[in-house]
Order: sequence, then structure tokens, then C-alpha cells
Amino acid sequence: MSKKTYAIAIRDVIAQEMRRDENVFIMGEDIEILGGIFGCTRDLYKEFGTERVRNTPISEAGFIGAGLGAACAGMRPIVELMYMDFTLVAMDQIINQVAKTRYIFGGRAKIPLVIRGQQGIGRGNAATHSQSMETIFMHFPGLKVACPSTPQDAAGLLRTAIRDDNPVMFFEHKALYADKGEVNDDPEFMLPFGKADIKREGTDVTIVANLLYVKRALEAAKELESIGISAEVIDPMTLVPFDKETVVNSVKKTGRLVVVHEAHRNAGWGAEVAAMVTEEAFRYLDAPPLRLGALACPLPFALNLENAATPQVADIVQAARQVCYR
Amino acid sequence: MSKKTYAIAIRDVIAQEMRRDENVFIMGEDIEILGGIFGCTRDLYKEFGTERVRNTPISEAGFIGAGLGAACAGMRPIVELMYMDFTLVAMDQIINQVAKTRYIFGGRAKIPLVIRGQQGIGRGNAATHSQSMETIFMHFPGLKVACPSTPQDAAGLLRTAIRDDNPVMFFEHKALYADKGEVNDDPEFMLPFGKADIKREGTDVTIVANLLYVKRALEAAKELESIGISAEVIDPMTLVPFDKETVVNSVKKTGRLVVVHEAHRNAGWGAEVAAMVTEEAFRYLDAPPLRLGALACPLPFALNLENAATPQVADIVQAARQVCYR
Amino acid sequence: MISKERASRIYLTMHRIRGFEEQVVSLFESNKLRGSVHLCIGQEAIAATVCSNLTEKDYITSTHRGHGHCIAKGARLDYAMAELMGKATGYCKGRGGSMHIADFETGNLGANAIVGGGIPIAVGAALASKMQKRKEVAVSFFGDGASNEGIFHEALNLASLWKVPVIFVCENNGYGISVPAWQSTSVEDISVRAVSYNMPGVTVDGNDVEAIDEAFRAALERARAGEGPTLIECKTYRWLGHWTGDPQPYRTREEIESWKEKCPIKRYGEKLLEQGFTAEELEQLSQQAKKEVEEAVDFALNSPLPDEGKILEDVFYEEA
Amino acid sequence: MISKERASRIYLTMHRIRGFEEQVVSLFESNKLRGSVHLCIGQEAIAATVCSNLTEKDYITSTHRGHGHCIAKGARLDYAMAELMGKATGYCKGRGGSMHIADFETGNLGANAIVGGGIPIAVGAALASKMQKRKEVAVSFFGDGASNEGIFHEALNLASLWKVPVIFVCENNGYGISVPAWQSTSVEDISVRAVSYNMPGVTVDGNDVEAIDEAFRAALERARAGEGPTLIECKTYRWLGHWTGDPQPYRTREEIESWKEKCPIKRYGEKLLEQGFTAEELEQLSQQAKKEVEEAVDFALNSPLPDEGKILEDVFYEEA
Ligand SMILES: Cc1ncc(C[n+]2csc(CCOP(=O)(O)OP(=O)(O)O)c2C)c(N)n1
Ligand SMILES: Cc1ncc(C[n+]2csc(CCOP(=O)(O)OP(=O)(O)O)c2C)c(N)n1
Ligand SMILES: [Mg+2]
Ligand SMILES: [Mg+2]
Repeated sequence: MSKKTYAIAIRDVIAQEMRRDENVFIMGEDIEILGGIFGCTRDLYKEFGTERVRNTPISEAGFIGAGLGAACAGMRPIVELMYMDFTLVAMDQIINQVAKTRYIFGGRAKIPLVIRGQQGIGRGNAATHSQSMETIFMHFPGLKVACPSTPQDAAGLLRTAIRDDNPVMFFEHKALYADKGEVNDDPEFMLPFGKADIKREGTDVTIVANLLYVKRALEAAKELESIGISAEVIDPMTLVPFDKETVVNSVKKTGRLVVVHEAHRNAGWGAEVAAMVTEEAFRYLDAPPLRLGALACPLPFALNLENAATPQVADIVQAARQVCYR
Repeated sequence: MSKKTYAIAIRDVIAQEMRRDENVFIMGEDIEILGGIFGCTRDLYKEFGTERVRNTPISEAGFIGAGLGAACAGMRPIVELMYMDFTLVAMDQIINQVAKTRYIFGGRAKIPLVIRGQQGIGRGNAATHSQSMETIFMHFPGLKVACPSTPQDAAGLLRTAIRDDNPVMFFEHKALYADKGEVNDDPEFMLPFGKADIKREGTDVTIVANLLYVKRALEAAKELESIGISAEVIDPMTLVPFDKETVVNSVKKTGRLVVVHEAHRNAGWGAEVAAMVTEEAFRYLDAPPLRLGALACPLPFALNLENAATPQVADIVQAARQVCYR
Repeated sequence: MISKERASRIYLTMHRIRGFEEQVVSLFESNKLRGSVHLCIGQEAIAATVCSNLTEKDYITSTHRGHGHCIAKGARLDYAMAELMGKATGYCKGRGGSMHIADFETGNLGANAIVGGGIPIAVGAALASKMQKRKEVAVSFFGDGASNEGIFHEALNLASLWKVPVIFVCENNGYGISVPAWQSTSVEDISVRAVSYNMPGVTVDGNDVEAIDEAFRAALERARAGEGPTLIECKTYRWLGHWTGDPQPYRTREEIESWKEKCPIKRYGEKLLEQGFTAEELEQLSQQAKKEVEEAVDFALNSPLPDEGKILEDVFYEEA
Repeated sequence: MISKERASRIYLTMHRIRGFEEQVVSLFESNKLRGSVHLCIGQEAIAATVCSNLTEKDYITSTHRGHGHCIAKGARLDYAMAELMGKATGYCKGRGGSMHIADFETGNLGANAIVGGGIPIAVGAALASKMQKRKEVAVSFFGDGASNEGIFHEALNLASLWKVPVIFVCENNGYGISVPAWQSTSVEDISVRAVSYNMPGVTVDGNDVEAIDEAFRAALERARAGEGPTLIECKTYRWLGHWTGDPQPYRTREEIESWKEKCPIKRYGEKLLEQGFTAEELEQLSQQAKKEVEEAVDFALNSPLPDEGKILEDVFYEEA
């Protein structure tokens, strides 16, 4: 174990995996000498050279397509997107090509491709650079979807992603990069996909959250504790596959569910969780599941508006109280 | 009133609106002499010329962006996408540009732009040409989303869309084009956005469906009637704005909800409806809302697989019976 | 120069493709086959000639009009035909159909129903070959219409920068569905677009086996020598409608007939006779193709439908 | 030829831009301003010269590095500065910030934080002008890096086919963030890419007002005469990091200094002196700019934050 930031945890896993398997390489914008805007590839080109730490032009659709081709032809590419918002310029390559190639061609291809990058609020990047994209990739089948909320999770999930023979959308959060935590340095340390992590046990209400909102949910849980509400905080870790069992079992215990994410609330992945839990644990529910997410407006630039547009700790506390009728 | 197909209903409204307002024009692939793959622009170039019925190159992102620019500069463009699946190659222009321009620039722009085209199963077009895309556009704010299920609805909603000063994603369904029905020919006939249509009244279970699935839900309702279950079938008509009130009131009456769509079930818009209704009408629910949608695999080509991948009438009947415990 | 062995292979391949496509038309018309089917009759020379220079380890990416590429690259006719019919024995287990047919074992990374969608994939395959120091090349086939998609631009720029062994083969048949090239493509020769990527671009008669071959072999040599990509434009024509039943209001019967005069198979057959092939040899090859196609149709017709119970298999690869 | 009136306008505009950008740096460093801010110091000549030829009715689309375009097109400095600070009085009510600033009233259809995103929008505005038989043109500004996005390709092809009055102005500053042009762009002169669209392409010194003006006026004449689009590449350099705090490991101090020698403002000032302007006249213009910028900063600092209660307004236009 060693203490490091979320960004460095990511970088270290990339380095370890590149050492372990020469077919692993990374490409993206500004990842070479600049080491990526957030430092996730800092200095890697020094060890691995600029063939394996490959700067790309600003052609996201092109280099994601190239990643797919390289994966089909025996490499294990990691593609860094500077902002996950830029999946939008490459959406056909991701949804129609990367996600479907294995299935529609009869299961003959393996596609060990990781598409990773950061998203979210926290740096005043405004509407086109602060979005949460993961819901789309949960909706269209063929991609695994990982969302680490801590340095340790980032390390464990990323290694699993790189070694997976399936395409993985790997969502990091810009406001988490500087977070520090203990990280398992074992070059075989992996966290399984499809296994939710109970970040905090509790008995009165289940709070499901991902990425930045795990932290906020934990803060809310602390506040709730002070008023006598015991919150269980669950981080699904991956949205595809989704660990329904852990969430449903928790709600069977608590009888109450709040889902909170930064993705827009409307038709966000929280709706899926709420609907799924309602289906599976209807008789156990003491209150209707509540969902919190970004408002139905593009994310505004001004900080006070950005805060108003996204769930705050107080909103989570409020929602938990509401489902607990307290 | 006159009897016409869904495709001709669409064509006629485009023609009427182009006659009425010379700023209305249409562009897209193969819409001129071919009249569109599905005939929705047949012969229009003869009346309006090839400036206003404008063939485009295969550059969807480019011509959607051009549509946005033209709308900002005083025109009222209709952009036809041959398949709504192709929104994927133009997703940035739609989600980051078209949807956000008005809001992020301080509300100073009006964007009277309609992006229309067909989607869905029914012609063996397989995975990349049979998808249901509407959920994405419900999730990201800034676009209105219309989904007509009959010739009359197509006409009434399309006119509303063309006259709206906001961007509208207008989803047609390939398997509905040949459907015939009575259509109001009044050149002022419009159907309001945000007003759901109760296609059939009932008392035991509420079935919410769009596009092709309205028909299927109505078939299911007939079968259900034969076993003594009275189903209310609601077509939301527009997903944005969404008429929550009509759906919630219906469920308050029936106590039961089934949502069925062709979009993938997982994180599909049905989850939003189920979660929303659970929130608003929890105490009225006699059973957990059920959702039906395409399975979590790309839509396969073989007809038997395509059928297996998508909800059939029997599945709707089965779901309705389940929520009615019968 | 085309060796005798390769010449007869090209000739056979063209007949296979032609025969296959003709059968598809009649199966479609008799409702044995459904979906989006795009036929390449009239364009056979390009796939046949290009692929005669490749091994099974080289890669191709193909298009919605991909039967010819698939066959030329070495696919079995029976599995291909079964795929078009949505049968369990098809290359894709009936999941892909005509627009999404692939045969990874012969290096065909797939038809691509998204216009232009396959171009960057070929660049990536070529990148893998280069990074693994293998000698394989990748070829991307695409149409004239595809050259107006942004992805074309991005992929060619990448290929040039990275100097990967990829060859871009544009099959310019003058139309994208109903839209004539002049209405969609701001240049007459798509090969001039190579200038934008600092790579060689050449336009050849796409119905002339030898012309295609010469241009392609030069590109192949460049690619194998590590000198990077080439753009080859082959001017050709599709004889049939874009889809079965296409009323074709956008072109004249005379235009179609004039191109039938330029039939690439007939033309190459005449060339081969001049070069010493006998009429019997050629007839034998065309008969062989005919027989293979017929067997493929039988195989496909007699194959079972896919098992609905396995519908969720293969969405993801799972360790056995 | 640049008239005296226009010359002093260009000079004033360049000073406004420079002064504005310098204030932004210091506001950022003193935490009065946050977010993604991209400064155009060193590149002022392009926006100033181009826009000196436009009226408020002509359209532009801009980029993430858009303050200069916005100001040159006629935006008020105070509203612009307020927008950068996320104030209610800003052009976008504080919702856009630096990367998403627009002023529809002066024809600025917006900065665009998506590289290349604004290019087709300009084509569409030009199309509207043409269809409505107006004489307005549209100008799209974008960087060298943007010329590798697919959307660049699609937009230029469309513009050429449709012969719309749009002028593509590529500000080639040699880098896309840290990536040097040679690593991302397969041609040295981006203007050669015009060949792919059958339109004129020209490269000029982007720090030379007169060179830019000459090229732009030729393009404008073409556009207004209905002859279609032109691609103009202006070679220039950004003096500062891509973002405030950019360590700039990708270039040398010498390189930066050598470009500072080529300061477009200083250069044009010298030119103007030669042409008969007095030192006092120039000083007065630079003082005027300075004063305006200071007032803008005051205005912005003293403006209120946006009202959170109105956060959902303007997502859609609603009839009053
Ligand atoms: C992104 C995308 N846009 C549109 C289509 C619909 N479409 C299918 S084939 C075709 C024409 C393609 O023209 P070209 O590239 O010249 O190939 P050809 O059909 O002539 O062989 C079009 C527009 C598509 N499949 N994908
Ligand atoms: C689609 C997209 N990809 C990547 C980025 C991140 N990004 C912002 S500016 C920039 C560099 C742009 O380079 P260039 O077009 O040359 O403009 P410059 O910054 O040099 O003015 C990049 C990569 C983006 N904003 N949008
Ligand atoms: Mg073609
Ligand atoms: Mg640049």
C-alpha cells in the first residue's frame, strides 16, 4: 500500500500494465510530453517511448476507431479522451462500432479496448466540458462501464479494465484527481467488475452514488448520523455489469432508497436503479425511491449556478430525511 | 379530414409549411429526386426547387451544424436524417451545439430547427439501423422530443415542431410509414407538445408506450379485455416536455403501470417514467411498475432474433397480467 | 504483372461475386432473404484484384456494399450466403446480415453499415501490424459518398502521420444512393484529396483489372516498405439499384447500359484470351463459380435459424 | 488598401484585445476569475483585421480562444468581462463563461468550446444569408488543430458545394495545446487542404495586418459575388500557455521570445507611423483601449451574480 492521488493511481496502473504486456499502449491528446491535462500519463513517454505513449491529433472519432482496429488486430489500446464530453464527437465509433463489433460479427472478435477520461463539474469548465456521460453507455449494450470514486478503486478497476477482453468505458472525475488515499501497489491488485462496494454500512436508508457523489453521499451520511439516521452508502463501481443484488439486498434491509449522481436526473441511470429496485423489492419499500441529479439545464458556468444545478450534500441529507419521514 | 399514410401525412405538412413560410426548407440525403428513402419528401422538389429541398452529401454532423447556423440566422430548417441511428455521427452537433446554444448564450438565440427521421425495427436493417435513440435526447436538456404513433399525430406534432422556436428531435418509425389513418388537413391543425394522448381508456392497468408500441399496446389491451382486464393506453406524444400529470393521474386510477418501448430496456426512458410515477403515486401502486424494452444486446438481423430481442404483444399482455396479479 | 495463377484467381473471384450477387437478387425477390442488401454487380474487379494481392493475414474493412470484398478476401460462399439469410450457420450466426458481415479468420474486419465507419478501423489494424513489427497491411474499401464523412478525413490524416501500412481504396461509382457525385463531392477526382494528407493519390479505371493491380501493387510496396498510406480511387459503376426495388429516377437507362458495355468480367476475360488463356479454361472457371454459388444457396436454405435462447451470448467475451 | 479610419480601428481593436487579455490574466491570478480561459495575446491581428471588414450583420463563429473575435466583432468589453467572471450582466448571463461567449447582436454566433464545432454553424449562417438573398457573409475562425476534426472536412465540402458566402480563417499558431502541428497535421500549410474542396486556399503571415487584410478582402469579394468560400490560413503564435499555469514543456523560451519580436501590434504601429500616423495618435488609441478595459473590469467586478432562481429559464424559448 502507498498513499497517492487518484491521478497517480491511474498513471501507475497504466505504467505497470504497459510493463507487463507490450501490447498495451496508450494514445490521446497531449499525453506525451505534457503528460495529459491532468497528469495521468506524466513521464510515461520517457519509459515507453512515443510509439506506445502516442499523441494524437484532435480527431476523437478517428483515434477511437483506430483503437478498435488495433484491438481487433491484437493490441490492447487505452484511449484517453481529454474530456469524456468528447465521446459526443466519436459517438458512432463507440456505440455502433466498438460496442457492437463482437456481437454482430458472431462473437468472433475480442476487443480489449479501454476508453478513459475525466468528466464532471468542479473546474468551471461549463456546459460542454462538465457533463456526465455514463448513462448513455449503460443504455446501449456492448460496453462495460466503470466509475471509480477513490484512488484505490481507480487502480483496481483500471487494471481489471485493461485486462478485460471487452471494451470498457472508464469514467474518471476531474474533481477527484487530487484526492489522496491508500492504494494497493501489488501489480496484480484488481477489483472485480459487477461487484458494488458498500462504502458505509447503515440500516435506515440506502444511498447509491458514483464518482464524486460517493464522497458527497458519505458526507451526507455523517450529517444524517448526527440526527439519528443510519445511511448505507453503496458505490456500484461499475454500471455495466450492475450489481443489482447488493443494492436490492440493501434496500430490503433499509426499506428506503436515494440515488444520487451528477448526470442529469431526467432519464439518468438513477432512474434505472430506482425502477429496478422498485421491481425487485417493492414490498420492502417504506417510501418511494428518490433520485437526485443535475437539473434539466446545460451546466452553467457561474459557480453559484453550477452549485444550484447539481445536488449538494444538503440535498442528499434532505432526500434521505424525506424517505425516512424525518 | 382525409385518409392517408403516416409518410404522406408527414410530407403534406412539410409542403404546407413550406408554402406558408418561405424560411422553412428541408435538407437531407436523397430527399430531392428520390423523395427520401421512405417517400417523405416525394415530389417536393418539383414545387419548391432544389434550394429548398436540398440534397446533402453524407455529412450528417456538417449539415446538422449548418441547420443550426441557418436557424440562428433566420431560417427554419428541417433536417432529415435517413435513419435516426445517424444521430450518432452528429451527436456533438446535436447535444453540445443545437441543444445548448440558446441556454448557454444567455437565451438570446431562437433555434427553430427540426431534426427528423425514422428509426426502429421492422425491415431487417439490423444493429446499426434499427436502434431507438430517443432516450438520449430526453436525458440531455435543450431539445424537445416528439414521437408520433399515428398519421394524425405525425401531422399534428410535426406542424407544432416546425412552428416551434426551439429545436425538436422528431422521431418517426419505419414500420409505421405505411399505416393509414384519417388526418386533419386543416393547415393550422396542430397537436400541443407536452400533452399525452390517452389512446384507450381503461381502469385496471396503465400502459405507457410510444411509436410502434402504441399499436402493440392497443393490441395487447384488446387481448387483455378478453380476459377481463381493462387497460388504459397512454401515448406521451412528446418525451420532452413530458406530460407527467396525465400518466400519474392514470396510475392513481388504475394502481398499475407497464411502460413499453422499443428502446433498450436498460436505462431506457421507461425507467424514468416508472421512477417518476413511483415517486408521485407510490401509495396508489398495487404492484411495482414493470418496464419492457429491447434486450441488452445489439439488435440482431435474423427475424426470429429481432423478435426475441424486442417486446411482443404477448409480452405486454403478460406484464399487464403480472401487475394485475392475474 | 499478374501471374497466370493470380489471373485465374481474379477471374474466378469475379465470377463468384457476380454469381453470388445474382443469386441474392433472386432469393430476395422470392422472399428467401430480407433486409438491406446492396449489390456490387459491375464493381467486381476492384475487390477481386485488390484482394488477390493479399493473404488471409492482411486486413480489410468493408462497407454496406460488402459481399464482393468478403468473398474476394477468402470467405466461404456458403457461410456468407447463410449470413445473408440470417441463419445460425452464417459467419455472424445470423446476427449481422448483409450489412454487417465479417470474417475475422480471413482478415475481414467487417462490412460496415455506417458510411465511412470502417476507415479508421483499418488504420488501427495497420497500426497494430506496425507496432507488432508484422508485415501485414490493411485495406479500407469505401465509396465516393463516404469521402464526405468527417471520419474519412480524420482517418487519412492519422494514417499519414503514423505512416501505417494501410491502403485506402475508394470505389467511386458516381453515386451515393440517388445523389450524383457532383452534388455531394466538391472535387471530381477523390484522389486529389490525398494532397490534404501528404500522401500519394491516384485515380484508375475501376473496371480494368490491370490498371487497378498496377496502382495497388505500387501502394502495397510503399506500405510494406514503411512509407505509409496511399489513396486509390477506382472509377466504376453499380449496375443495379441501390436496393432491390430502387426505382432509380436519378439516372437513365442509357447510362446504365453504357456501363454494362464496360463489364469488368467480360473485359478481363477478353484480356486473358489475348494473353493465352483458352476459352475452355475461362468457361471452367465460370462454371466452378456457378457450382459453388449453387451449393452455397443450398447450404444456406437448408441451415437452421439461430437459437433464440442464445440471444444474449457474445455481447461480451467471457472467459470459458 | 486600409483607410485611415479602418487602420486606426484595427489598431484600437488590437489594443483592446491585448489589454483585455492582460487583465484576464491578472484577474485569474488573483482568483477573481475561474474556469477554462484561453488567451489570444500574440494573435490579435487576425481577429482585428478580419472583423474590420465586417458589419454587425455579418456572422462569425469563434473558438475556445475567442475573446479577440468577440471584441473585434463589436462586443462591449464590460459585458464580455462580466461574462468571463460569471456575472448576471455578462453577455450570457454568466452561464457561458470564456469558452462559451456569444453576442448575437453583433453577429457573433458564439465561441465554441468544442474544437471545430463552430465551422458548420458558420456555413449554415452563410446559407441563410444566401437563401434570403442578403449580402451578409459568415466567417469561421478556428485553429490549426481544428483542421484535423472531421467536422472541418464536412463543413468545407458543404460550403463549396453550396457556394455560400463563408470565409474560413484558420489561426495556425503551431500548436494544439502541447501538440506541435507536425505531430497532428499531415501537411505543413493547412491552406493546401482547400484543394480537397475545390476552393481557393491561401497562407499569410498572421501577424501582418496588411497581408491578412489583402487575403481577406479578396475572399470577401469572392463571397459577396456569389463565388463561394475561401480558406485563409494565418500563421501566428500564442505567447502565453494554453491555460494559465501551463508549464509549457513542449516549447522553448527562445521560441516564445522570437515570436514576441514579431508582435503584431508593435509591427502595425510602426507601419502606421510610416504611413503618417503620429505617435500621439497611436498613444491616444492605446490609452483609450486601456481606459475601456479598466472600466470593463470595474463593471464586471461590481456586477451581481446570476440569480439561482432563474436557473431553468431560457432552456427553451417560450412565447411571452
Ligand atoms: C453515416 C451514414 N449515413 C447515411 C447512410 C445511408 N446510406 C447507406 S449507403 C449510402 C450511400 C453511400 O454512398 P457511397 O459511399 O458512394 O457508396 P455506394 O453505396 O455508392 O457503394 C447512404 C447514404 C449510412 N448508412 N450511414
Ligand atoms: C472536440 C474537442 N477535442 C479536444 C478539445 C480539447 N482542446 C481544447 S483547445 C485544444 C487545442 C486546439 O488547438 P487549435 O485548434 O490549434 O487551437 P489553439 O488552441 O491553438 O488556438 C484542445 C485539444 C476540445 N475542446 N474539443
Ligand atoms: Mg457511390
Ligand atoms: Mg493551434
